[in-house]
Amino acid sequence: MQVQVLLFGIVADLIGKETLNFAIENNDTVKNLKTALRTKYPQLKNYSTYAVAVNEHYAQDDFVLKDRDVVAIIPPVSGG
Amino acid sequence: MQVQVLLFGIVADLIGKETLNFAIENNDTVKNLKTALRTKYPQLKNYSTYAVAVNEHYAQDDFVLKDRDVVAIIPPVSGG
Amino acid sequence: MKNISIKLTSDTLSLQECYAFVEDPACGGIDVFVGTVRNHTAKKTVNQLDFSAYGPMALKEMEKIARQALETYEVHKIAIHHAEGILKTGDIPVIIAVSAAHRAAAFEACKFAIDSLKETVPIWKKEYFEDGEVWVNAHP
Amino acid sequence: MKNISIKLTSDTLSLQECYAFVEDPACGGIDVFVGTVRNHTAKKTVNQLDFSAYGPMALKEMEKIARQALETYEVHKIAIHHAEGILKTGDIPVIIAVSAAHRAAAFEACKFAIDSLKETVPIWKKEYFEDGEVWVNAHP
Repeated sequence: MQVQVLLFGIVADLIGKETLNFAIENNDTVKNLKTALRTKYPQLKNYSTYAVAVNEHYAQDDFVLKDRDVVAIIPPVSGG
Repeated sequence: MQVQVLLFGIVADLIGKETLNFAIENNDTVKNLKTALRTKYPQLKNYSTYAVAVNEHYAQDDFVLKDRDVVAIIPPVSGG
Repeated sequence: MKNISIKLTSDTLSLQECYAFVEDPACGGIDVFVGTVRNHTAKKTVNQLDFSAYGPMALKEMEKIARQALETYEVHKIAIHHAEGILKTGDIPVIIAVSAAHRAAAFEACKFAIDSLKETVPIWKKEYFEDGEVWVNAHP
Repeated sequence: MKNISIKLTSDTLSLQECYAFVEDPACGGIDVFVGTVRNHTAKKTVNQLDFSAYGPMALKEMEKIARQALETYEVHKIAIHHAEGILKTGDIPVIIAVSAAHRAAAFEACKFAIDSLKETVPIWKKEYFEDGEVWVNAHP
């Protein structure tokens, strides 16, 4: 399975990209994905305060991902 | 001594005038003036919820009037 | 006072004018309250309102409220504009605009100003219905 | 939804447009919050801000806030407009306008909407100083 990962704000800067394609296992959760991202991009290790949205809705750590989900990494927002 | 009395809103309607010249005694207070007004204009008898301003500042019942003071009868305001 | 704009006028009030007055490079938020004439009150249809004021005192009281807002809250500038005369549905009797570095103060000061205005500023409105007219608040 | 106006745009936001959208014959009060770009933050001079958004989700979250405001408070209409791209001092990143029969609800709903927007809507700003740039809130 594969998900698309969208990066914003400081996380996009840290990783140097705005989108990634990321392979996941069946029944992988948001939490698994976060761990995998931290492993692949060590520059995220000191940065764990981001939220995650799946298909444009906020999702908790236990949310189970499906193939082709669009996962957005949402650093603390600062609109307004 | 004499004061000018300005009438607004419902009080102007009840009395049928917008200004009055009113004779007062030395050391008359706002309270004395209110009593005198009620005596002269019985239509005010059931209407006692107004505030009073002297020379464009709110004044309490014990405020002592001077000759030529401008006294405004201020029914409950409804601006805004 | 250059941080305060007070107006009592029979001209149409301008949202843009109030906004432009309070806008300031140091401010991060502006709260604007606009009073508008409703087409009904309680159960009756309102055709128009007539606002009358004790002009000189109304201006003093509005200025007093503005000064108090600047003293009490962390705000930069405040505009309090009020209309006189006949207004119809959708017309604007009052605009209050407040600028501040941070939004909480702008909200609080704006609310304080309109609440105070409705308590102390000597302005009265008469509501005209199909079948008559009444001074608002006259018998509270 | 005809009681809700949501916008995320790189055009200049319009106070008059937001006001006109929420204005309604049944409303007696309109509260408008306008965010403005300050010329400084903490101790530094800000030259410009760059707002970026996760557009489709930002629109959904703004709409969610608007619906929640209409459900929670006695308000008629709400507009939430946000700007994208480079803004300079005095420019307007956000306008929120709310109309209601009574003013207290308008104030509360407007405050709720801007507070919520700053918590949940995926929009980020980068501040540019003389000597560098920083993502605001990035390390809360």
